[in-house]
Amino acid sequence: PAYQAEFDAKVDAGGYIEAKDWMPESYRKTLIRQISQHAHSEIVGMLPEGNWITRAPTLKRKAILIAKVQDEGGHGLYLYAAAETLGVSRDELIEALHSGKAKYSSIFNYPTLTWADIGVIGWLVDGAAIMNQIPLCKCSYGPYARAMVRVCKEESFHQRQGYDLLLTMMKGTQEQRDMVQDAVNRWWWPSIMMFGPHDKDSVHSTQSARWGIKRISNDDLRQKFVDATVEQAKVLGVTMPDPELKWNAERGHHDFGAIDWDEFWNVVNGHGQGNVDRLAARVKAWEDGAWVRAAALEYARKQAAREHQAA
Amino acid sequence: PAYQAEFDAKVDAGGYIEAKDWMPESYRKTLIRQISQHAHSEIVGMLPEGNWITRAPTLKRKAILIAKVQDEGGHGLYLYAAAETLGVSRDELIEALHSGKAKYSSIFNYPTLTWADIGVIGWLVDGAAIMNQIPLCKCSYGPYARAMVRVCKEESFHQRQGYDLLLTMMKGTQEQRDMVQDAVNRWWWPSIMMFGPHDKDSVHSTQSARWGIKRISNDDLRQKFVDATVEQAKVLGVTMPDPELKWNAERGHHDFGAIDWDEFWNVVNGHGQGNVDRLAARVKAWEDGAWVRAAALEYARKQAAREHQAA
Amino acid sequence: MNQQMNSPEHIEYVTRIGDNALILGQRMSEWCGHAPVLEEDMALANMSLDLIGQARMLLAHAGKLEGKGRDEDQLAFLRTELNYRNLTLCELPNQDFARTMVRNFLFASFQVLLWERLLTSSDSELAAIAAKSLKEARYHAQHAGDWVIRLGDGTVESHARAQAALDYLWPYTAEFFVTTPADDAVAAAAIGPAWSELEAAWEALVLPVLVEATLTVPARTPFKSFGKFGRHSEHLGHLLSEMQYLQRTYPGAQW
Amino acid sequence: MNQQMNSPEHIEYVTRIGDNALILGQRMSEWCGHAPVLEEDMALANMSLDLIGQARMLLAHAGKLEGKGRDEDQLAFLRTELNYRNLTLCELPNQDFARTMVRNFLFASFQVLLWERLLTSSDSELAAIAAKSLKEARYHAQHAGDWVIRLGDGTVESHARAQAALDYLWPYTAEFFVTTPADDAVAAAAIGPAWSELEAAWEALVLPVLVEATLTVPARTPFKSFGKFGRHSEHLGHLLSEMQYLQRTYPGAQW
Repeated sequence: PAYQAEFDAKVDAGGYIEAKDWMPESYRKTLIRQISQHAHSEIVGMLPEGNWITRAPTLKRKAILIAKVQDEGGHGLYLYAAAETLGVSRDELIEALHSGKAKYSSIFNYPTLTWADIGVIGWLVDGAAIMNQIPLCKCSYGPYARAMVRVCKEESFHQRQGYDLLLTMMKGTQEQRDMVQDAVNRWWWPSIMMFGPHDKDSVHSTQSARWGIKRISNDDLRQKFVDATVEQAKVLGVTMPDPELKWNAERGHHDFGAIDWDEFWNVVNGHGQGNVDRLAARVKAWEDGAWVRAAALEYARKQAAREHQAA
Repeated sequence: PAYQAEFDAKVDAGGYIEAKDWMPESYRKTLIRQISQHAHSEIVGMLPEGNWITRAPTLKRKAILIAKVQDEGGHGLYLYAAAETLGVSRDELIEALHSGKAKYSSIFNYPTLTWADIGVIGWLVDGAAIMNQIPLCKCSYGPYARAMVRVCKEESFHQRQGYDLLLTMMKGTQEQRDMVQDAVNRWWWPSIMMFGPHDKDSVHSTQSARWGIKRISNDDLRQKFVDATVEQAKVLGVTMPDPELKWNAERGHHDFGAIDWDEFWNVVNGHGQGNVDRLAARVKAWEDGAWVRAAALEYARKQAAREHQAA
Repeated sequence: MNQQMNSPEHIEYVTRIGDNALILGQRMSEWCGHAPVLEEDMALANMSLDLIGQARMLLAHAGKLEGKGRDEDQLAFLRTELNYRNLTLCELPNQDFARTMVRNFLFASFQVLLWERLLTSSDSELAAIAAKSLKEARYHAQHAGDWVIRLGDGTVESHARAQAALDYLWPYTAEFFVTTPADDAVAAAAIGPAWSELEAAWEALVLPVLVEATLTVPARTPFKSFGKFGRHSEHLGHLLSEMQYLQRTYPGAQW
Repeated sequence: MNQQMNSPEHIEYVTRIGDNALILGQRMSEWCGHAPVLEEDMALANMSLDLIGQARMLLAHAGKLEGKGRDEDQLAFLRTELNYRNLTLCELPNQDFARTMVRNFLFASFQVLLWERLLTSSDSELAAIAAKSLKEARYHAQHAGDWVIRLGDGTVESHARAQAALDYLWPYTAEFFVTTPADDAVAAAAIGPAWSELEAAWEALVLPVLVEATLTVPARTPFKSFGKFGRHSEHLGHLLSEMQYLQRTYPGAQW
């Protein structure tokens, strides 16, 4: 119909669709899935880093870490708000997370085992996230695009802080350097996998590209990330746990080893106790807080009634 | 009547009253109160020391501490069993503890703040307890007397272990010696108060003495404890926090300063958050365990039914 | 800065204010990722950040006053339990959201009054910290006070929890106002008020909110806690074993 | 003792068995004073004592094999998290009594089989430790197995809790039997079995009890934990910060 043509034209011209605009139902659904998954990832992502807040080694690092985790909560908030413009409530989305219906980035199922993990998450995980997210700052859905501009700005800041933490540790004792290398060994492959399946195996990409939700392919983004990160690793003085990783002058890119997709799908599909523990922590927080939310509602109701009576 | 005369004669002759024997109702009540209070003290007393089990500094000390706390649980068990011979159930007694109706030794309301407290509790608190308890090994009620024989033997062992712990710390660093002195400063007066009010203010003593439940007075026991402990403090190299403490050659005993009975009664009467926290911990353990006890009963019922059916 | 400004009492006074912020900031940070709603995750993290920021300024200042070269981290992470000077209230476990919010309200209200008085401290550094921190404390007291009212005047359950929290915490507030030798010296030097001076003003701030929250204020009992004298509850040691872990495990390392 | 007996694989193998006992013993000890009935306070303390006793013998032995002068306490208290070799299962929080008892049952059954095989270890010290520990493990397996049956076949609630515990813990038991290079070397030297050899016997011990307990045994998933390789869960670090506190805070002190 005419609506569809208008929508297509706007998207093709690189314009923004707004909440009040007509949009295809599958576009709406795809966006809700993607935005809420992203929001859930921010919220669940508070847990692995939150695990080290009480043990941060200096007050400055503690403050930086709390601020970072707080920012992630903030990202969750505006992403939920962006999803809500599409006609779904935050409570519905959270319910889908808790029931296991909705997914979140499986990277957050991995445990944070040492303080170096905090730096490596900032450097690699946030680094990979930024690569994934920068194209979304120009995605076709306005509220999402605007949320992503803010998210990306803060993520870059986090990435620099993570890298700075690692630089400090690498200038420290041998034990600290070993800790950093160990963390890189554990997080490198999961970070690489954050870009999702190879393009040939990716389900959603074609339609999403058409809609301007996904402008660059998984493999291209992954390559970009690897190329950028290898240089940073050299400065840092760490080695990636991939003997096949090397510069390919012909391609003008780094080659790297084959990804263990079994591991990827096991983690994505929740065959991991990390997934069980993360969800359990979120559900516990939600259930423990039920009486607080109920109290806030009841107080608001009483207040409204009192004001009504006074009027 | 004849029963009363027989009872009196047996008690006067230093014989033992057994569970099946006739006894005056007030004797039974007094014993239930005293034995259950003692049992409760053992159980609540597991908490302050239990607080350091996970942080014990060596595996040997950890094992000693666990074994000690376990012994206290054991004392609780046979004291409850002794009380049960008087026609009251363990559940009733525990209910009285949890509701605040029954008391326990207020010494266990004080917090254990450093590892030295573990040694000082063994030395001073168990030391005072032993002084109080040795006369009970010959008390007129057989089941109680026999329980106390076992308790006293184990307590002496605990006291030596506590003293040994302190000796090791006193041979250590200045920080360790300071820790011991600080613990002595905090526990000395509460230990002195464990012997209860001065004889002239003691409610229960006269009748209890007549019954052979209380053979030595509070003040005599206290004096004995002070005299013994002062010598041990010298060997250890610590100072009691009492400037008036000194040998009185005329009396053949140590004089000591006035006891702050306000503090004593505040703690005894539960005007302390220590009391609140200890009881809360016991009640929580009991309530958290309700489903376990129910399961054990239900399984036993099912088993009995199955055996009945099979027969 | 004259000689009198570096008295042990002065150092202890500043350390005490810093330790309050440090230990309560640590407790607040435990909520991060576990709050009842996302907005409270943010708010609690924010308050934790404010408190840790205050602790950094105060402990750095205390270290300078002391003049032994100890920086904020050495003071925060390398003392043993008996050397922390925070109020016992600050180290108690968070337990539920009610206890957390009632505590924040009782403590932040106290902080507001303290910072107000410290604006004119003869210790100009402390006065500058007060100027920065007063706004934060006012926000904390407002935020927590709003929740105390909502919980107290909310559902039957939330009222019961808020009342239980108040009953539990109230006895620990007596410690705020216990006189100490350090306070007298500090007050004499116009560095800051003896905390006992703040009691009436604190009650005037706190009681109306508790009344609006339909809560019953417990009677004062003889109970006194002694955290600010270095005699703490059993909770502080556990908090420290976690907080100090990395500094203790890798002595001298830079982070 | 010949040269081969001091191989790194041998040391790692003994350390791993010692760390299992140490870390689970630490977890058990957390129950002390908080169990559902006094008899279980005693029983759990008893098992904790047995395990810590085993840990002492094993770590002392590992230290001797290593030959660097580290004693049981240096090994227990002065390693960092990545150097502990315990099974991940042992470090998981106790949570409720059901999870505690199901874990004890799954682990003690494994220990029974391991000790039986170690009775004939070519490492005579290890064989002696096995002789002492086997009785203890049999008692632990019996005690916990009885509870698993009681809880599984008890009330609706206890059944649900026991099943939830089994569902949660079962994936971690896969790690028991994962092959490791150390195991192969140790088996070749007749020091002890490769743990993968014990899987069938373990299932034969464990499954009948779970069936009697009316519990459903979860299917195996691809999940693997890696504690025995030094890659742990997030729980171990917290356990260590508490356990190591005094040794870390007062380095070199005698206790």
